[in-house]
Order: sequence, then C-alpha cells, then structure tokens
Amino acid sequence: MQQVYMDHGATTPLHPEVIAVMTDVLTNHYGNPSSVHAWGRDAKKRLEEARTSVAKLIGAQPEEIFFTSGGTEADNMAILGVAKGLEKKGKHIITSAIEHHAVLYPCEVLKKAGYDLTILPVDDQGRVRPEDLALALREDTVLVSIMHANNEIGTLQPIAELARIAKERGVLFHTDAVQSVGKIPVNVNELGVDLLSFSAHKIYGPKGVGALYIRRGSRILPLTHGGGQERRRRPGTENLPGIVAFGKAAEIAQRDLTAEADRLTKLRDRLIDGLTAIPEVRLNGHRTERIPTNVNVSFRYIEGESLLLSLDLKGIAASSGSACTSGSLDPSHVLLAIGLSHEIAHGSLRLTLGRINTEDDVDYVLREVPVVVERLRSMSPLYNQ
Amino acid sequence: MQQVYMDHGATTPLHPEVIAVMTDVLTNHYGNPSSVHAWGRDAKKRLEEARTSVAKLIGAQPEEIFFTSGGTEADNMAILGVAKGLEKKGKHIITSAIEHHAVLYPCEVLKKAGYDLTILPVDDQGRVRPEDLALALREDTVLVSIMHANNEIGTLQPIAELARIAKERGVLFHTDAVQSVGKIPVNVNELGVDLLSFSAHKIYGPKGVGALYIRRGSRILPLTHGGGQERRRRPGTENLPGIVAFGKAAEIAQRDLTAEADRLTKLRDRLIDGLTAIPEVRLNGHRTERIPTNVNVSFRYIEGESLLLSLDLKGIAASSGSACTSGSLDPSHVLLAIGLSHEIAHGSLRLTLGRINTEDDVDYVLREVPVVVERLRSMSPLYNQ
Amino acid sequence: MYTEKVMDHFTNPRNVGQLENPSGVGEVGNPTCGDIMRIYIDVKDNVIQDIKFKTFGCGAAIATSSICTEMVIGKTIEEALELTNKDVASALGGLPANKMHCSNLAADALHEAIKDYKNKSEQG
Amino acid sequence: MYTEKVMDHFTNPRNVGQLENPSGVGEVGNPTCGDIMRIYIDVKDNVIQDIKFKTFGCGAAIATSSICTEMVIGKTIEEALELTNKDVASALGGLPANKMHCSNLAADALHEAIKDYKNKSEQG
Ligand SMILES: Cc1ncc(COP(=O)(O)O)c(C=O)c1O
Ligand SMILES: Cc1ncc(COP(=O)(O)O)c(C=O)c1O
Ligand code: FES
Ligand code: FES
Repeated sequence: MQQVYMDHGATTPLHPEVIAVMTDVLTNHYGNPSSVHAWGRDAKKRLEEARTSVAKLIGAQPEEIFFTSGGTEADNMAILGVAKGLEKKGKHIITSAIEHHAVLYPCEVLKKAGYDLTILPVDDQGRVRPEDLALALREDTVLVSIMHANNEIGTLQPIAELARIAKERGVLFHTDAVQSVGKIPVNVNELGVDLLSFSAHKIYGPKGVGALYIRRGSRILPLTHGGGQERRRRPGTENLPGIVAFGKAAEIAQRDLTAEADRLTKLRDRLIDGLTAIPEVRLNGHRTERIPTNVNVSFRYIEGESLLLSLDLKGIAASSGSACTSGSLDPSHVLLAIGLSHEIAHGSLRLTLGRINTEDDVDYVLREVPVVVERLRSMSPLYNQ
Repeated sequence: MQQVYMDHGATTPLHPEVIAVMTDVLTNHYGNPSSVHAWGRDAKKRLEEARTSVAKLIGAQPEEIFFTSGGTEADNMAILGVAKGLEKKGKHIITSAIEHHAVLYPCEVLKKAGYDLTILPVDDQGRVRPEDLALALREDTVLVSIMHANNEIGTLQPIAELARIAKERGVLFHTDAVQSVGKIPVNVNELGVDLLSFSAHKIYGPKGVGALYIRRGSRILPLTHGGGQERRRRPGTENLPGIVAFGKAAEIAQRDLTAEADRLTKLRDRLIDGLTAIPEVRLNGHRTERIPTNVNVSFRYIEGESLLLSLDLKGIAASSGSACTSGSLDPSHVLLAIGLSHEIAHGSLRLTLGRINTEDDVDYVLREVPVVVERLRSMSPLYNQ
Repeated sequence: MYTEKVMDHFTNPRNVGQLENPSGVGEVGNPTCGDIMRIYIDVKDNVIQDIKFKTFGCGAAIATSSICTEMVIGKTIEEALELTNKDVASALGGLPANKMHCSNLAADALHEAIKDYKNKSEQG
Repeated sequence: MYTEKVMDHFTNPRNVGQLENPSGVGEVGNPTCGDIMRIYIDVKDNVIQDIKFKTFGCGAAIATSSICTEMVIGKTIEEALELTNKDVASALGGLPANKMHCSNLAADALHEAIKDYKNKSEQG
C-alpha cells in the first residue's frame, strides 16, 4: 500500500544531511561546551557555529538566539519571562484567539495570577485586524503575542503591521513562528518583532530543540535557574547534537526555501482544488495568505477522528482540528474562532505538505479522500443524500 | 599524544548501542507521539517503552516518570513546581549548602519571592547531618531537596535516613540524583523519596533529555504550559530520539552497573592513592561514601585553571572546583562549604572516571599530574620549597 | 491505540443503515463531545428482529455502535435493556481511557429506541 | 578560548622566578578572583635591566605576567609606567571578555614594584 505522510505540521522527517551531522556529533563530539579542555572547546565551537546558522535563517545576530527544548518552551519563556521582567511596568497582555496552546495557556496562567488578558478575535479567514490591536493597547500593556502562521489553518498574520503598532506604543512584540520559519522568508527586522519562537523538528531538524530570538536589550527573566549556559537565560547542559542538527536544518531551509515554497504551493493548490470539488466542503483559512504547506478543509456530516482513522488505513497520515486528536474533546478553538459550528469544526482535515511529498502523493490523496468521505457520510445520521 | 577523558562528571560519551538506537529513531521513526496515524502510534509505543526502561533503572512505575530537557529542568520543576503546588500549605523550603546551582538558584528565586529558605550545612566530608534536618523542619515546610551524590566531590548523602525524617513530618522529599543514577543502585522506594531528578547525558545517553520521577499523588504544578504531553506536566513535542536513547542508556546502565562500579572503584582508589602521595595535597569529600567515579583533590599553592590548561596540553580532560571553569570567579561553594579556604579551594582538580577509562589512563594521569603540579608550584609566589 | 476488534468493527461495521418502518428509533448526542448516534429497531414477539445504526462520531463510537447492534440482535427487550456501556467496551477488548465515554453512545441510543418502541406500542 | 599567543606564554613563560637582590618588588592580589602575582625588578640607570615574576593564577594571569615582563625589560621606569592592562591584553592578541580582569594583575604588580623601587631609592 502507498504510504503518504502529510502531517508535516505535526513534525517532519529529518533531512538526511541533518541526520549525518547529528550522528557525527553524537559519536565524535561529546564534550560539554562549558568545559575548558579540548573536548569542551570543540563542543563550544560547534555550538556557536550552529547559533550563527540559526540566527541567519531569521536575519538575527547570533547573540540574540537562545536555544530551548522546543517551541513550547520558547513560547513560555517569551510570555512568562517578559511578564516577570516587566512586572513593574504593568500587567496587561494581548494575544489572539487562534494561538497555539503553548501561547494561550501561559497567558491564561498569568490571567489567573492577576494579569489582564485581551484575546483579539480573528476574521473568518483567521486574520487579526490591526485596528483591534491598536484599540487594545494600554499604558500597562507589556507584551503582544500574535503568531506568524497558524498551525491548523495556515493563515499568515500581518505581523509587520501589527508589530509596528505595538512598537509605536513602546510595547514588546512576540511572534510564534514555529509554523512559518523555513517555509516562507522570516526576517526579524523586516517583521519588526522583539521575540520570535521556532522549533527544529518543524524544519527537518530533530525534536527536543528550539530557539527563542530575543532582540538585544529586551527585558526578560529566565524560567529556570542553574548553570550559566545561554548567557544565564536558559541553564542546563546544552543539547549539542540537537543544536548542531538545528543549525544544519536552518542552513538547508535557507538554501532551499524558494524552490520548495514554489513546489509545495503548487501541490497545495492542487489539493485545495481537488478537495473543494467534493460537495459540502469548505476550505478553512485564507486562500492566499497562507503557508505553502497547509490545507485545511471541513467536510459536513462527518467526524474528524473516523476520517483520520480511515485515511490511516489507506496509508495516509493526516491530522484534524477534531477533538479526539489530542485526547481533548473540545473542538478546535481555532476553527471555532473563524466561525465554524461545533459540528462542522468536528469534521476537519488538515493535510500538511513537506519535502518528501510528490505529485503522486497528491494524486493518491485526491483519489482516496472522496471515497472515505462518501463512506463515512453514508454512515452519518446527519446526512441525507 | 595519549588522550584521556576524565571528565565524565561533566558529560559522558554516548554508548555505541545508544548511538545505534538513536540513529534508528532519527532516521526511521519520526512520527509525533500525539498523532493518531501509524507514524504517531509507532512513536508513542517507543516513547512508552523508553519510559518503562527509565522507570526500571530507579525502581519506579512508568507513569511516575516525566521526561524533561535535562537535569536542570527536572530540578527546577521539582522545586518551583512543588512550591507552587503547595503554596497554600506553606512557604518554607530546606536544601543543603552543596547542591548544584540547578537546585540552589531556584530555591533562592523562591526566597526572593517571599519564601523562607533553610540551607543546611555539611560536615568536612560534605555530609548533611540528619539531626540538622530534623531541627529545621517546620509546620510550613513544603519541600526538602538534598542531592544524592555531589557533582564536585562525589560525596553520597544518607538519603534514606533524611527522607524518612521528612516523611515522618509529612514533607515531600526531592533528591537530585544526576550524579548517582547509573553509578550506584538507586531505588526510589528504598530511598523513600517523592521526587528524583536525573539526566541522560551523565549515563552515556544524549544531552538534552532528563527525567523527573514524581511519586504518584505528589502535588506539583508544571513550569510551562501548552499541549497535553507528559500528562500535562511537561508540554511540548516529545524529544523522541533522545528519550528512546535515554531508555537504552538506562537499560545498559542497569545491566552493567555492578561490574562497572567495581572496576571504576578500583581505578578511583588507585588515583586517590597516587595523587595524595604528592606533598601538600588533600582529598576532598568522603573517603568511602562517594560515587565510584569521583576523585577530587586540592593542591596547595596552585590555581585550578592553570592546572586544567596544563593537563589539557597533555591530552588530559579534567575539571576543577575553580572559579575560572564556569566563567564565574567565585571559588566553588561546595569546597567552601566543606571548610576549604578560598586559596586552597582554588587549586582543586576533579577527575571523573567512566566506561572508557582504563588502567593505562590512570597510569598516564599519575605520571603527568605530579609534573604539572611541580611546574606550577615553581611559578607560584605562595610556594617556598 | 485501538484494539484489533475495534478496528475490525470500525472498518467493517455491522448493521449500518436505517429501517424502513422501525418499531422504534433512538437518537442521542454524546454530552462529552457532541457526537451523535441513531438506532433503529424492529421488534416482534418482544424480540429484536433487526437493528440498524447511523453514527456521527469517532472510531470508538462507530465500533461500539456496530458491536452493540450485533450483541442485541435476537435478544428480548428485557435482555437488551440489561446491556451496559461496560459490556460494550469489554466486548471490544477495551477502549483507551479517554475513549470510555464513547461507549455510552451505543447503549444509550439503544435504550432510547426501546423506550420509543414501548411508547408507540402503548399508544397503538 | 585563548589565543595562540596566550598559550605560548602560558606554556613557555618568560622570566619566571625571583631576583636575589631586587631593586623593587611588587605583589598584588586580584580583587575579582583572589589570584596573586609578584614581580621583581632590577633597575640600573633608570632602566629595567632584569625582571622576574611569580604568579598564582589562571592561564591568562600567567600569560599576561610573562608578556608584561618581556614588554618592559630594557625600558625606562617612565616608559614602564605607561604600560596599561590594555596594552598587555592586546599584545596577547586579546583575552576572552570574562578574562579581561586578569590582565590587571601584571601591570598593577609592575607598578607596585616600581613604587617599591622609588621608595627604596628615596630612602637610600
Ligand atoms: C504554532 C506552534 N507553536 C508551538 C508549537 C510547539 O512546539 P514544540 O512541540 O516543538 O514544543 C507548535 C508545534 O506543535 C506549533 O505548531
Ligand atoms: C548534580 C547535578 N545536578 C544537575 C545537573 C544539571 O544537569 P543538566 O546539565 O543535564 O541540566 C548536573 C550536571 O551538570 C549535576 O551534576
Ligand atoms: S469522541 Fe465523541 S464519541 Fe468518541
Ligand atoms: S581568574 Fe584570577 S587572574 Fe584570571
């Protein structure tokens, strides 16, 4: 049976060149970067080379990159760290309704601790309206956190415009760019953001490593305390093999960005056209302001998990905005935020493309999905053909 | 030139079997354990198998193991998480003067936030006196955190006795076992601890992964917030290759524990005997209640960094309790706590043995160290032979 | 995550569909997740002669629907009423912890269908 | 972390030792880390004819001591007094940021030795 992995939004396979450098570090470069001896100096050198590669991918300076254990930690560090660092300035935070839980939940934890939290709504394509942000900013606002590309529906936010509005009011701006980095050009200076999170395993690097970009001079306190690594902002022996692999993945992402974006945009558009030809289906997210890799559609009358299971039985790996996916039972807060009913949000399918996908994969998916949808609809009490 | 790595306390080379499984996961098992499709289920299965192996090494149940990014995060999670979780019970924490900074600093952060902190002293061999703990416990004590084996001087604490005293008073007990796990038998039930931190890269596993053991029913809040991974206690896409490698390292550690402990104890004792034959040298830490891998000696009249540099030039990788090692300039708080003067603490050498060390390595070190010590002493204004 | 039995019933569900002139129909929504199930029964001489279902729900919901219909076909009304969610789940070889609520759908819809049949026969 | 020049001076330090009858001796402790340096000078005709040092300190301390002695030998007292910590550090091709304080030791000890010489010659 054909095997088609179309869940690159969840995680990506490592690029072969990344596996090669990582295995080399695992095998030959085991020193602790804090050690003064030859093994340590070798490790330190590789650490800093990787930092430079990662910085380059987003147009930052190496000393503005702080390695973390992934996107979640980077998001938490940005939000909780800035809140703690600017406690004296104020206790108001602004975010959007469609953030990843790694942003929403720390914001909610701050709310419980007495912060004011403004959650900006989005339009029916999932975009924050700049005028809403302008109205929400206050004297005591310490941080705005709005994601670059949404993980479920792929919609891109007008970050440069939003960040400019925050900057005019002297407020730090964080963006969760876990889903945009490596897929579209991301430059911290063009975007004008002060903090930016990203994660290696979404760009063909390993799981367990990510980074937070912190613009020089931004006030932020660490989440954890210990050794002096990462200039005291993130203690603990550095994950050297992971970080070096991240560096390699960043180099490759930068090198291949345009070619892959073009190729994947074509595949994405073929998928969108093919799937929206099925009756009673809707495309979720913005038609054009979306990352090249994301397709998200809702099929009326059917439920996400059984859709995923059925596709899985055909060798197709996909995901869903549905309840069951993550063990939580609430329908996706993102799909509800763009105005879908619970029932329709329930029947959503996310296909996320990547390096390993081919035209052939798209053909296969476009052949199988209608069959599965038809079968499940025929079992649905909501459907009367 | 001979190359002798004797800094296993800082980090260890990966075991070849660990490299093999890790490379396999990196290459072939890239699914996200939260995904429902075949790739995800495969990842999930491997994740839980690794959890079982890691749990076994310390005599815990798999559901009591929570994977983190390393020892530092595990320590911080234990201390800050229990403090937050038991905020209503009280605000008093007890620790010891010789903890790793990954324990001491979060305690100090709590102190700044209004907690009472008792730092128990140690005797001249680095042991906490159980009667001191008994006296320090209060109605509002929420946590005792005392390390199992010290990272600088290798001294083992009487954890079972200390934990029993805390338990009698209904207080949670955490131990940082980063330096003992894999070197001596560690069993959470025999020790009677409620929380225990450990780290893969100290047991021939990869950097960037560790675990916190949390006894079932212990109240603790997470440090970071996001997805539902690790039963909501530690969100973020799991570092699957690292975790599976940690599982393998745990299996090997358990399998080879007794044989390696015996072999290394002999090497350690030869090193201690040989080095303490040099004039004006002292052994730091307990002579017998110490891990099989640790040697720590202070040479009067010489300074640690120049000692390390000199050994490095001879191909010997070691570390020091000295200021310069970590970029901090204060002499080791551990050596001061066992009563050394600043000046003597400055001239300390830590040699930490491991799997790759041989009799031949010990011979080489015992030949070269006296030469280096003599040379540096001849340059020292403090030394008059 | 699912047992082979669950996957079998999910892939080849028994008794999917609807009955033309059912003796009773029951429809319930799962309060936990909003999923929906409808069961049609045909009762003669107090025995469930035929049964069909339609389910809008997760894999566990479809599998429990399927096995539930198989378990009660040919049973008397009284026997069918004794069927519990747990029976259904264990007939499938168990369900993941976070999926136990899904097994409520089938037994509840069946009980609703029987209630509907009783109402109708009392009226008729 | 250290330049080749630092490692050269660390490995083969110039002018280590002490003088039998020095014109001046200076000893300073580094307030940042507690490390200690002692410098002996032999001055004739206002010129530093010979110089020796002993250092209890890190690699940077030893290397700066060594190069400092090399830099001032044959210089007049006035020239020697102009030597700054920065001169010493840059002669070594730079020092890591957290090691800049180490370069203080050498110049400070030299200045102390010159002061001692001056005191003695005024008295004598
Ligand atoms: C938008 C977004 N933010 C944050 C994360 C969390 O990243 P990680 O799983 O690497 O911690 C993800 C990935 O799931 C994501 O898609
Ligand atoms: C006793 C002790 N605790 C904690 C740590 C921190 O572990 P990691 O560097 O894996 O975060 C170490 C290692 O340096 C240690 O030796
Ligand atoms: S999640 Fe709704 S029935 Fe299973
Ligand atoms: S650290 Fe003391 S002189 Fe360098």
